[in-house]
Amino acid sequence: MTKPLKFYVPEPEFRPGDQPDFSGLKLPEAGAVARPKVNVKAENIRDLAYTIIRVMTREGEAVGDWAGALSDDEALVGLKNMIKVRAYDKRMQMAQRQGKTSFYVQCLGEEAIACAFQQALEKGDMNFPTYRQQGLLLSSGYPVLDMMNQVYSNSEDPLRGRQLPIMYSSKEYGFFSISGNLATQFIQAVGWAMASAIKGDTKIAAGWIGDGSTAESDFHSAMVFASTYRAPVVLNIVNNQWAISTFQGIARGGAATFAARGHGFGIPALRVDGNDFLAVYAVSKWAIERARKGYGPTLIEHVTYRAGAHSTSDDPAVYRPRKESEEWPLGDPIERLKTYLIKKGAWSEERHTQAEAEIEAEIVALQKEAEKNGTLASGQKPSPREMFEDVFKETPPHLRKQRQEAGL
Amino acid sequence: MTKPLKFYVPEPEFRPGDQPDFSGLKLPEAGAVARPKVNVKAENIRDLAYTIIRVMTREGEAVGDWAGALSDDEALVGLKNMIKVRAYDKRMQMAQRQGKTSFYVQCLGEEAIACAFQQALEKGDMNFPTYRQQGLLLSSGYPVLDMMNQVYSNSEDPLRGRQLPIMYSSKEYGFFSISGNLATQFIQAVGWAMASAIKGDTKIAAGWIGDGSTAESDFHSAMVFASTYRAPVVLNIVNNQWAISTFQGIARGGAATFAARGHGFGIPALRVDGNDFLAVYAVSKWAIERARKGYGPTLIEHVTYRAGAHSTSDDPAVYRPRKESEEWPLGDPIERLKTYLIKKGAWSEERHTQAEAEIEAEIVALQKEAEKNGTLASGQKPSPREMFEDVFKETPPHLRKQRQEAGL
Amino acid sequence: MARMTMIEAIRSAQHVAMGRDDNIVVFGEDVGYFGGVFRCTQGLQETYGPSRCFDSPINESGIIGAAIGMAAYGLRPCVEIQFADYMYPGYDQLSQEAARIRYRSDGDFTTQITVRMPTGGGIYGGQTHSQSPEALFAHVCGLKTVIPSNPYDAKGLLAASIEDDDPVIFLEPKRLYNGPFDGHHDRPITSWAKHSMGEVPEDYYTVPLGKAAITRPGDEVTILAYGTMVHVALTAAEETGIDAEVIDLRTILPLDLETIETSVKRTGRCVILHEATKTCGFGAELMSLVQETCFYHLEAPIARVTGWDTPYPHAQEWDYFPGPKRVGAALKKVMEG
Amino acid sequence: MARMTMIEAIRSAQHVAMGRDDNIVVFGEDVGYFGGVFRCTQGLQETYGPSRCFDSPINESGIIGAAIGMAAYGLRPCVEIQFADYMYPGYDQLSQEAARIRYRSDGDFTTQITVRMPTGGGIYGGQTHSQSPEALFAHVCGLKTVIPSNPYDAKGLLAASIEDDDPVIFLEPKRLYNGPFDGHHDRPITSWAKHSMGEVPEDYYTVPLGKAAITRPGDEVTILAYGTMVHVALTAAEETGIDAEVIDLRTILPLDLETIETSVKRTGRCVILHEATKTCGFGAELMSLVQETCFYHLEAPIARVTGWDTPYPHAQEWDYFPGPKRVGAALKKVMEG
Ligand SMILES: Cc1ncc(C[n+]2csc(CCOP(=O)(O)OP(=O)(O)O)c2C)c(N)n1
Ligand SMILES: Cc1ncc(C[n+]2csc(CCOP(=O)(O)OP(=O)(O)O)c2C)c(N)n1
Ligand SMILES: [Mg+2]
Ligand SMILES: [Mg+2]
Repeated sequence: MTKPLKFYVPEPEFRPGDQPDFSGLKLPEAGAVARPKVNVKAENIRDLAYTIIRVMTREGEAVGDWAGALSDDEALVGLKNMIKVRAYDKRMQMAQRQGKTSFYVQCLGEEAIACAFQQALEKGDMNFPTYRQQGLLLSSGYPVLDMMNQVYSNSEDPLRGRQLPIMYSSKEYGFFSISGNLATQFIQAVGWAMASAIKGDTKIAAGWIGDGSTAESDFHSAMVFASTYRAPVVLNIVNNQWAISTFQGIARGGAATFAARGHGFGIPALRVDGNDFLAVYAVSKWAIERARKGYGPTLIEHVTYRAGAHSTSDDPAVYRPRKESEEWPLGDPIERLKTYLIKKGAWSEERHTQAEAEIEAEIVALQKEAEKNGTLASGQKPSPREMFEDVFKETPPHLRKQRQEAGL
Repeated sequence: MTKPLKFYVPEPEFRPGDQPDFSGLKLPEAGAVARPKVNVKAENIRDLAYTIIRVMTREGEAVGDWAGALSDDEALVGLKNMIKVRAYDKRMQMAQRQGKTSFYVQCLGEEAIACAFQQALEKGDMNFPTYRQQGLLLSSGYPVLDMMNQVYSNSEDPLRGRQLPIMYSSKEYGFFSISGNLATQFIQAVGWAMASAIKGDTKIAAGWIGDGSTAESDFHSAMVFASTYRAPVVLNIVNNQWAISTFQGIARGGAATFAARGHGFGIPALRVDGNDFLAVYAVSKWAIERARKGYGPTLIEHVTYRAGAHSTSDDPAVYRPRKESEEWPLGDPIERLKTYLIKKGAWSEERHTQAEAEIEAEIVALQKEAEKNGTLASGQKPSPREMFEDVFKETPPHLRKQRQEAGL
Repeated sequence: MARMTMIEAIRSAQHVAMGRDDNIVVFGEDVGYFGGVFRCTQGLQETYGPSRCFDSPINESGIIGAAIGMAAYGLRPCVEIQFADYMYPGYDQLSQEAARIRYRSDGDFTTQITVRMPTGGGIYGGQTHSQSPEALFAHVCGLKTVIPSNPYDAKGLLAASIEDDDPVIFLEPKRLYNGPFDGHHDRPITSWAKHSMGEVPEDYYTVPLGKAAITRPGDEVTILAYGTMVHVALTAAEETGIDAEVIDLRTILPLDLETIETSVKRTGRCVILHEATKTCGFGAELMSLVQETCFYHLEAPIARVTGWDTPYPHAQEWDYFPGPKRVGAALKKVMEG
Repeated sequence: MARMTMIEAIRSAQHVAMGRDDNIVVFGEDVGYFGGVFRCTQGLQETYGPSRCFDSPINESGIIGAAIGMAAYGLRPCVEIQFADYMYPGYDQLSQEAARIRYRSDGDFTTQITVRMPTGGGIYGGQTHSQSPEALFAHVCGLKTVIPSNPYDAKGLLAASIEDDDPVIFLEPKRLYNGPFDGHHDRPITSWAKHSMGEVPEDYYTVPLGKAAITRPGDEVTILAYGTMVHVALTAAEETGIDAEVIDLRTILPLDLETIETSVKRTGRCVILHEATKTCGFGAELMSLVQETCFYHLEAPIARVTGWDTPYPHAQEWDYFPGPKRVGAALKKVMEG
């Protein structure tokens, strides 16, 4: 007699009430993973999908093949960018709590990923981000004031109030319009990269996706197209362990890692410590160079932890232990880069405290300026007329009629 | 200066006018691949996705671990099933040419796959097939007459003329309704298997997909769900080298094989010589047992060649060398099983010729009978009233009204 | 009898149904341990275990596709799509598979699934958390589509949907989850606790699919509405003082045309409301049906008040939403016509 | 001037366009070496190389998604979906991405793509090779939808679509590929070689989007049709002897309402045709627009003749297809009304 089948549903290790304990998590030592040549064949680095590339030791030393990609000055730029992202998030999160906007999404704990990646890109390259890559925009020099105006949906909102607060868009700064529909951007990134190759350009594209969203079908579309046409694209998975309340095991299933998804497509896949700014930079630079030199796509899994709530709409204490974030072993990306720079003598606690204060003051000043243009709750707003613009290049008769009917 | 990027589009090795030459294709010897235990971990048999499991030697001997799964009597059943499928295809293809139906799809050269697989299944298991798995139905004992009635869309058509000729459906015979929309059935198979596990049943499901269709997004849905819930399902990729006019490299991209797609999901993946009946049976049996014992999903890539046109709507001579099929090194599945059985002394050329004649006669007789019920071109047809049935369980008022309006 | 919000009523419907029939399974994004982003499945996993209520990967095609396979096996899945705006990746499975399998197989395989999804605007959700895609379900034959306007109906209609042997799309107007909404976003929020339709039996009952409700009887004009717009219709009737008959369609397919026809033939006037974009919205079908069946009774052109043919904007949400002012203006115009 | 089938005209449009603008790329399933299952892209790869015309993986979401990315870069992709019935897996990318990117980015990113797909029945294609999903494009704002009825228009409209800076859905009535079709499937097939609209200039020209054509002027009743149904309308007018004005909409969005309004106000009667299922079809929108704009001019109820609300069946194809008999009956009824 055959035994009855059983239904299996993966569960996270810890739920509220449990004492999170990550001592079972095997973390390779910093410097343990060798750096292959950028033209390596995917099949020769399959092991890189099952490890974690790390550069900084606990003591703040940069070790191994992947170290040395950034000068101290460049690392300092990265540190300040991360501080800026965190300060920005803090103020905007607070503004949402104060009712000045409808919705906000932080990237607390994940700052290194977008900031380091953007620093490795060149002008003219194009990101296809999700809602948690504000670090790309903030590191690219995009005006913070414009971001705030959009968060407030005020009269100076560059997207005229049409989009959700955090759904930025800027062609000039290489930041494709964020979509609410998960994963759609991943294949779009591949299409952009194909276009660059078709035109014989030298620009590359970068796609971004969360761990949970890799389950979406457009992840597959992107992998298939990138693989087939060897598109010059870097495909980034930000594995922050959670998709709203759902732990990464539901999307990952029986695979050991998300990076392993690359193997079925012959796409080289690397896993990197996403809280190690130097490692993220080095791996990103490697993949970007690979793409630009015509060796095709790379899949990067950035291993990190979503230290905050999913968005301002949920309370993580309902689905995971309150302390899980603290126990998470990869530490805080800002603290880690700071320790490294101090150890090198390029930075100090005092300068750090001062930098934090300066950046916060700068953000607060900009916020005041932005609020002069209004917030969602009060003051000037984009004209309702804007609602009818840009549905098409030229407003067709039926929309003109509707605009009239609306008295606008 | 960075060099300009180049756009890469994979091309098949041979196009009309070329002399096809497959001597570069590395085929492992029969018996070369070891048979793991059915509860093996996916990560321990990754090599099985990059080889080809073969049982029969060129001389018709069954060798290696995977041999011996079928008795001679069982193999003979398989042989006759394959002969039946080919005879059926031949007659129906001809009927289409004669204008007796609108459309037909052969599985010429691929008969071993569905026939062997069906033989390895148990009553109550459920297939979610594509349009090229008539072998499943024909090997399951489903009445050939019913299939013909459907191909003819005649008065006895079990699907009342609603479906395209070859889109069979039979719950009793474990054959899920074929869809025109590629790949949708793959995730449905996984859902069926999940249900079986939820209910503590012992039945398993099998999904079927073509090489080209693995590019569809529902391939991904199926892999994700199968991986996450360890569903008791066998996921079959029939790699017959072509998707209409498109060679398999367009769907496969930079991956070495389609089977490798399993690795990113921790799903064990095996590649098998799809024209080797004994190998297909042994590998199918292995995967089916694995599923039924609760060890979860398996991905099988059946390597074969589409010897005929895609369907009655295309002429392959326009996009591939006329001789490619003959040059394809895996041979004909019927010939190969016949050679094996003759070598074993269980069969002879004479009995084979006789069996072919008998089966053809049987098919021709059934065809005559079917034609008595009409064909698409002439004779009785399903009532137009049938058009309005089964849209819903009970016909709602608006459809009743439309039926009236149609005078039915 | 208890007081329930629409969320609680939806939860209760699933809870009661699962207790009666263990072929019912619930899955979707975040619906398991967490109980859903709107908390509509809270407690189900705790009561019925993770085999009956579980989290799914974020793949809407996978959710619907797996549900179809389960239904083919014999289960009765009730799945959640987190927002109606996110059903598009599953639209192929819904419109070409779920809706067609009975037909394709001559009734041999069936798709008794319910697909729940929050719909509509009013929570500053922007263009991807505010859509009303009901017309996209009505146009492809083989799907039933239900849209409740209050907790009592929500529970009874959901129970009936789950029991139904055809695929049912169950659209939940998210703006009504916590209270009726009169269409004035700038006025204090009322709660279901104070509304008669917030009284919901804790036990099993059904409200049949395909039957409209006359929410407000009236003589001068017929208003056809569903979901959130039913409440806006009531507000507009009150504010204009026009004696409108408000019909809450409840099920848009199959449609209760009889109730509509009877009413319009009596009033001779008709205004149709929905939040979805205008062109090819379900209002177009309603207007056509009324035109076809009541032409010789009409005393004025039928009017539609709908969302504009633009994406649902964020900051201009209340300029987009067809509120009592626009509905009132249409009522007046139709009365003059 | 050459004689062309609609297939040749479509090929020619792409050929000429690609020669004028090297940002135009063509891809899709089987469109490269083979030239497409209906041969509409034959010769393009040979002329312009595999970087400009190439086979894609079988993934409609991927095809549209990649085209969107390319458009964001600055290219002008013209992609083929093998059958309109197979656009559903790409519907999310079409309706939520292509249609929204200009709006979302305040015009910073644009989606100048053309998506060609064969549409409609009449070739015994069964439920998945016969569909007419135009209403699904018209309902979601941000897409333009074009449906030619003859080779001349097909070439000119396709050229205009490719040049257009918004996403355009280009539906090709497959029953018209090789010849005009009078709606009588049991009569000999005629070819475009014998039809005046089969005369097609080999060089560049455009037919503007958003403009209807009056294919047959008439006084008694206005018939609104597009694609295959234009020819059925002509047959029905001839067979009934009713002096119908046949308007070929050509573009259904943006719609040429002016031409429609002018005609219906003059004739006072209107019959609307399409092959798609009835409920929420584009006919519902047309009927609503005519009702809204011409109410006081109507002498009879507007009528619709459409596909039934069932899947397109295989054997009963000609019972499903709204042929001249049904159209004629509607014409007579509207004349009596
Ligand atoms: C198509 C679609 N389905 C569902 C959602 C709702 N949703 C928004 S964010 C989210 C979780 C995504 O998790 P992950 O990809 O891990 O990204 P993270 O939020 O962790 O950065 C879900 C389910 C959506 N936006 N789009
Ligand atoms: C969603 C969808 N897209 C496109 C098609 C058209 N189509 C039918 S069969 C086919 C090729 C499939 O090739 P493959 O999966 O290799 O199967 P094979 O025909 O070789 O058995 C295509 C593109 C379809 N039926 N459905
Ligand atoms: Mg995440
Ligand atoms: Mg194939």
